[in-house]
Amino acid sequence: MIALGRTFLAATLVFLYLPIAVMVAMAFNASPLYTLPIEPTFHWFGVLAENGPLLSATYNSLMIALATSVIATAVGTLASLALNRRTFRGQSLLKVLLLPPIAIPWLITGTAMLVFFFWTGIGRGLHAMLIGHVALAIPYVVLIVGTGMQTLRADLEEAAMSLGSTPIHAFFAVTLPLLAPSIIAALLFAFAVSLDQFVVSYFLATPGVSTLPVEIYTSIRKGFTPEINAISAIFLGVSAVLVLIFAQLSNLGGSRDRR
Amino acid sequence: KEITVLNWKGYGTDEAFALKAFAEQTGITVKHDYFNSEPEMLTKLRTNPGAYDVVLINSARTQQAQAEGLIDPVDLATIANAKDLAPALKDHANLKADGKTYGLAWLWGMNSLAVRQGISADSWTIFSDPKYAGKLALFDDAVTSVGIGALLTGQDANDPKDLAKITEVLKAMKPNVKLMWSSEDEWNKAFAANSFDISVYWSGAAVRSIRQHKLPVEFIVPKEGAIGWLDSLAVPTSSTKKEDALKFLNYMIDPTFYLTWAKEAGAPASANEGAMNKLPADDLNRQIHKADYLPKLTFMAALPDDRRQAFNDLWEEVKAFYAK
Amino acid sequence: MLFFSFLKSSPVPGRALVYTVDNYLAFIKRPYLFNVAWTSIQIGLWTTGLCALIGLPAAIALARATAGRSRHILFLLIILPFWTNGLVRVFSWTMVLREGGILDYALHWIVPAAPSVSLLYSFPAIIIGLVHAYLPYMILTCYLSATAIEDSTIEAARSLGARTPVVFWKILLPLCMPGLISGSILIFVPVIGSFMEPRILGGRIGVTMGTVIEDQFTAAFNWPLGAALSFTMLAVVLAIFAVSSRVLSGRAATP
Amino acid sequence: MIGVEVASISKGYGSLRVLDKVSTAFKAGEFTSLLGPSGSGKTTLLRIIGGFVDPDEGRILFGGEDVTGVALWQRKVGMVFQSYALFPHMSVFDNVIFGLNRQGIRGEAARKEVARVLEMVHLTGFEQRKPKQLSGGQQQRVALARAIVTKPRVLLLDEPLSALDRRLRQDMQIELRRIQRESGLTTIFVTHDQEEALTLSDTVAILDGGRIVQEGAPLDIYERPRTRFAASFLGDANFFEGKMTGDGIAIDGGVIHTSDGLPGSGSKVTAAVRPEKMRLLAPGENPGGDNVFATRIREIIYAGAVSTFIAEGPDGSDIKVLSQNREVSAVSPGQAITLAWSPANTVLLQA
Amino acid sequence: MIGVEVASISKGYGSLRVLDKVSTAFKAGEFTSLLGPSGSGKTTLLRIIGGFVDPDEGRILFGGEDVTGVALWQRKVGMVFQSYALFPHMSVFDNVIFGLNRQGIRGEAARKEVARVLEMVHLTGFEQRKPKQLSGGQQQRVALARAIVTKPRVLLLDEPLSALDRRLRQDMQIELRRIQRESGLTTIFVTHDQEEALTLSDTVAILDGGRIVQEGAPLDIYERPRTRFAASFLGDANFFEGKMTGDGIAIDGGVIHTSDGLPGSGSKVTAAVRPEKMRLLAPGENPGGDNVFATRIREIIYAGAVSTFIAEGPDGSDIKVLSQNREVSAVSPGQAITLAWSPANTVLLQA
Ligand SMILES: Nc1ncnc2c1ncn2[C@@H]1O[C@H](COP(=O)(O)OP(=O)(O)OP(=O)(O)O)[C@@H](O)[C@H]1O
Ligand SMILES: Nc1ncnc2c1ncn2[C@@H]1O[C@H](COP(=O)(O)OP(=O)(O)OP(=O)(O)O)[C@@H](O)[C@H]1O
Ligand SMILES: [Mg+2]
Ligand SMILES: [Mg+2]
Repeated sequence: MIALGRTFLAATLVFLYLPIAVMVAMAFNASPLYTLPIEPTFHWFGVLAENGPLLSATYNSLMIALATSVIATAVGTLASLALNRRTFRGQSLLKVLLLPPIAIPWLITGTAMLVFFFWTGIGRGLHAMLIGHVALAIPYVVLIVGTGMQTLRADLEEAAMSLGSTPIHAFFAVTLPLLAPSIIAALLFAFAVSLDQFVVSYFLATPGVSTLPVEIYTSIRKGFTPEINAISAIFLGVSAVLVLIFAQLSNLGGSRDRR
Repeated sequence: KEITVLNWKGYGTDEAFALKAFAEQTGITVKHDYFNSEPEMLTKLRTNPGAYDVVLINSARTQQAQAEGLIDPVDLATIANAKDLAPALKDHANLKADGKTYGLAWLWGMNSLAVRQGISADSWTIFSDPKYAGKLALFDDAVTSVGIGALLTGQDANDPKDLAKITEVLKAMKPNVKLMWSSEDEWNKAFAANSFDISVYWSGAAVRSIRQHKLPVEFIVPKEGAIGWLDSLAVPTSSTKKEDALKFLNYMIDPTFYLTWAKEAGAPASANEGAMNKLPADDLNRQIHKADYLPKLTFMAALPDDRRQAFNDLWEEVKAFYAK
Repeated sequence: MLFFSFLKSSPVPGRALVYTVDNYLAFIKRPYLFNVAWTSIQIGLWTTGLCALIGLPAAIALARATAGRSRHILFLLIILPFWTNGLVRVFSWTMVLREGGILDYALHWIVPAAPSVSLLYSFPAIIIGLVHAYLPYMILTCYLSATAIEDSTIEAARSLGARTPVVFWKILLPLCMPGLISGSILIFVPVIGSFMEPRILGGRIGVTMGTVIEDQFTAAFNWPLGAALSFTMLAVVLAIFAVSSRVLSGRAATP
Repeated sequence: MIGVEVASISKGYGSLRVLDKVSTAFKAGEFTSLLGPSGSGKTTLLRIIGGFVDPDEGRILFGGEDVTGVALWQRKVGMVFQSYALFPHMSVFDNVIFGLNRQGIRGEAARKEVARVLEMVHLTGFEQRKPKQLSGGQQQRVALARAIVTKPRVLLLDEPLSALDRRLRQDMQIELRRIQRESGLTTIFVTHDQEEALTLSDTVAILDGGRIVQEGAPLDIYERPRTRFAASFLGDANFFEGKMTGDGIAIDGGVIHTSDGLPGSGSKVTAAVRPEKMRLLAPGENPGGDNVFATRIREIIYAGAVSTFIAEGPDGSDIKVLSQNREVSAVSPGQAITLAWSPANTVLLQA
Repeated sequence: MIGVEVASISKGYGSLRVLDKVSTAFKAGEFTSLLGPSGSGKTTLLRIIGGFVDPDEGRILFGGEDVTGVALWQRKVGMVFQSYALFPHMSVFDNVIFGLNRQGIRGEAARKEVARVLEMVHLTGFEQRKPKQLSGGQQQRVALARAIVTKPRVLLLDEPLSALDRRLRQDMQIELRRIQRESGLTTIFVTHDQEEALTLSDTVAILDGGRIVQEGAPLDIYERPRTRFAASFLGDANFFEGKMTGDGIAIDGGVIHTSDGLPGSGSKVTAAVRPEKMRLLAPGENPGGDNVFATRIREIIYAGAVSTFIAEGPDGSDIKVLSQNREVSAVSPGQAITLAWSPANTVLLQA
């Protein structure tokens, strides 16, 4: 059964990485039209190195994604706690309200935000982008952390409180560490959501400030060149290395370790 | 000094060489913001007063922008290069409102027929020719598609009276339709992969496909005619640097700029006859944007809201029919 | 947005706002939308179903067949593809799926005589693209549920004579239900409104509620109608979840 | 030293009424054992006192002060959960030091305290283990250590020794008793072990069907059970049902004398006699003033220090006779015997 | 009827050696109790026999057939887990019927079986509850019902009655014993309750430090413990250390006689005497051939049916004397007394 499971996992990974491999391969292909067979070249990396706006957009994306994932995870975790542990009026309404940001295409949400921020005077800019990204990422966090929370035993918090923990301390000392795998997962997803978020950045960025997805989507009308693949490949490579280092150092979700 | 331009990405105004040259000439640096669809452009103008100094507007939208008070009239007399503008374009009806010209005619192009080399065609009827089953790519755009339908049924592409008939001819294409493209990039990739042989395409993009990607494309204006469009550059009412903006407008129809742009990157046709004439006679761009096509074109004109909605509904319905 | 949906036309400064409920009558006035909606729901169901079919076993395998460091690495590897641009991923899929693409190539390499395959511009292509884009959500949420299952629960089942399939159906599946449900929400809901994958991978098939709504916003500049359609869609989605959670809650673990 | 008082506490789950207006006082500094059948609401009562669940009605008083609405973490109760509820992500050491840190005790002082209680529960050397790496009994001892290290005002123990072997259990009992005496801790102790309850407690309370049916000092409650339930629940008992006659209780096969005050003649009564109070008369032995009952041995159950003889009762039921295994017994199943017991040990029950 | 044999099983966690070449045979159709201190490896041994963990070395034989590599679900063992391990998402009914369904028993037949065992564990009416809605003892009974309903070949019980009150426990013991006798089930039973072990078992095995230190019939093992550990772990014992002299063991304060075979004179020996074997000599009573020891009472511990007198031992340690509470005892702490016990009850221990 274990062997079967591992094989299945491997097959799943192959599926997940199939287009990613193509993407990386195309970064080394001379043809910008993704034609086969591949003519190997480093051309696009050179082009990339000279493309200042693209690089700075990538930097912006990363920074916003980092900030978003941290803020959204913090807020979302607390919201999830409130939704799953306490009962209060309007709770189910709140739960339902989580869905629209996921359900409504981003385009619409983006437009709405643009108009909303315009009317309320928040305006555009990095702060507006951040607010927008966080707003979009929170439902994901709430759902993911909520899943983890449902599997948590309630008596542990009780035990902590009987030992003198305030609910807040009990949360940090007991609930949070046990939720760590969920929270880390939520963080990684919030990061992904923000990183790939186009519409909101696009509507809310001030001219001259751009993010990677904005660069990609706006250039699609004419055609994006494999520099995009190149930067994605570099980005993936770097994250993969970081991930490995992180996994080596940390003990992510270690409390659930068996054997 | 700095001005901000609102445009499609990669559409002339942001060519690095041009910005450099312009800055050297005038000391003005140019920043960009981009839009992805025309309504979006209007939205951006509305919600960011003061942010933009130059905006690219498809002349079909000029009157709408003007009616909302988003753009200023342009005094062509103050733009040196404007003297050589093609007369038909310079004062095109689309740009006019209460007697003033609300934008500088900049570029024009066609949405017409593109086929794989070796296929000969001179009529839009090829779109429903059973020989090309599953070989057709349509442009996912209501105005263009309705326009083709209008041409096929002999109606005015800007104001067809018999929408039902158009629906019918478009639906008849179903067996041929393979995909609906929405970007040049997608078109190129799919064409390169032999996913289709026949399509509607943009004239400027066709130039780039042939010249840069060496794709075997043949661009044809069929006997029924084609859809033409005229892009203009305008100055938003809210701009605070209108003088600098006008300088930029002037530069954008400068023949030297156009020459480099058209040759290096590939551009649609310039509204400036002077600029067009500078291109070598056998230049691909000139080949495709033949001046004698102009009469065969129906230029996209301003559409009232309800008609635009009708077009859109029609196109959605046709697409839904394709998908069934 | 809700406010928009009751407007007659998009809000433009200087134009009076006219309120109407017409936008909500869109379905009645445009019967073809029923077909589109049905396609969207089918896409949603297929995608969610396949994600569950792949994601749940993968999550269980991850939670139970791996341990320690390798598990952490695998876990992160599953999320990593998500850190690339969605559009680029979709275009990469076109590479894989089209005639003469990677899949075709690989097939011919294995079976030279095979007819050429082209999945691109078809319903399966849309599904493949969407499953790829949303699978990690399912794996993740199910994984969170799966790690919480006590070893002894499974041991107990085994000692009572349960073979692997029974353990899966009777123990793992119900206990992973919370994860399966949140995963399904995270997938079904956005998939119904997706437009990128259907457009690029589906060819002429790719007309969904997502693309229709997008068109209202970009091409037609009819925000009110787009918003109304979105809300109608949302209502349908909520209704589906209300019904299915009734059905599921009967079987789901009550934590 | 504060006492705990519960005043007409009720609690139900759905239609099930688990506690039904329970009122009692756990005296300050006393050690009270709570006994009752499985599912009788012992855990529920403890959880209500600790503040883990709210009662449907009634009040809880700590030292006269109403704490019904007071939050859990302010009640300063120590609790050993029936399910242990150890923090799975913390080591044994961290589990135990948790409560000390909450009280602001840190550093060397806290470490010393932890070392001391861990030694007390015989877990020195296990500091760095995670709960999952411990045996059941070890986990239970961590739970105990964690609850007592904070020196709470009230100690609630929900079967805290159930997973321990007898020796360890005795050690823990002695420690618990010592701590409780030294710090005058009001302790409520749920146990299923009768001997434990009788040995350790100042007071024993018996819970049944959501009510406290009897409470009192161990000797009282054991020697003078009021009801049939109390008699048979705490310790074993043989019951004789009969009618009152002038000089005793008429049963099938004779008359039983009792030194209890007699109700009116003719009324139906039940008398209880504990197995250890009965003895087997040696052949020809004079019973003196004792009750006698002639019967036969059905079975002998050996239990180490003692054996139980099962004899045939008047209505065919079993009579149990406890016998200390000082010497190997000479009787064997099937043998006819005569039982004898003192009228003083014949307890008349209510109803 | 198949027996279970374990052959030099070892198991370690990290550097900790939990089981150290344990070899023993659990005879077919016998009821064996496994006793041992907390953490001695009882659960681990049970889990290895059941196939839940693999031993580091050694083999498991079921009826002579090697099952070491055989998958869990093919071993047909029934197990009651110390932690119950109920299926949290299933009702009581579904938990119990699970194993039957696995055996292909469905429909009415299965339902009847479930109803029967639920009645046996006194849980009729609880069918539709989820485990979370049950008290500790109720959960434990569901675990028991789930394990026995399938009529396994081998029944492994890890403290299956620890959360039950005495009455319920006795009922369950009787049921277990009946089932086991009727179906000749080989049963291995871990318990901390001595009486339970001695009463129920055909064989008792004592585990300590990863090894089985003694096994045998209850009477044998209780009356003739081989080591000091065995003597004190199973039941209580008083130890006397001294040197062999010609006629007995010389201790502080006298000589103790024993009827055990005597090792060479002059060697150091330890003798054990169980508390219930000792009696208090009445003033002027003749001890006959018994050992006597004059001392004083330190404490009296009342435990209902019996009391324990704690007296002062030769080296200052405690001597425990068990006394059945037939009548209220006349002695009191501080009183000088003389203890007497038979030489036959003075057990010489190895080492
Ligand atoms: N996963 C583990 N990792 C490390 N040590 C373990 C693990 N499981 C058990 N142990 C250790 O192995 C020893 C034996 O454990 P086991 O559970 O077999 O004891 P036990 O005899 O059942 O005790 P108890 O009566 O307390 O249940 C204990 O000292 C325990 O701490
Ligand atoms: N969450 C719940 N929902 C429904 N019934 C419950 C719930 N918790 C407990 N009960 C019921 O309440 C009754 C009392 O439970 P409680 O845990 O207090 O019993 P207990 O005296 O501690 O028993 P035990 O000795 O078996 O632990 C039981 O019949 C139990 O089934
Ligand atoms: Mg309980
Ligand atoms: Mg154990």
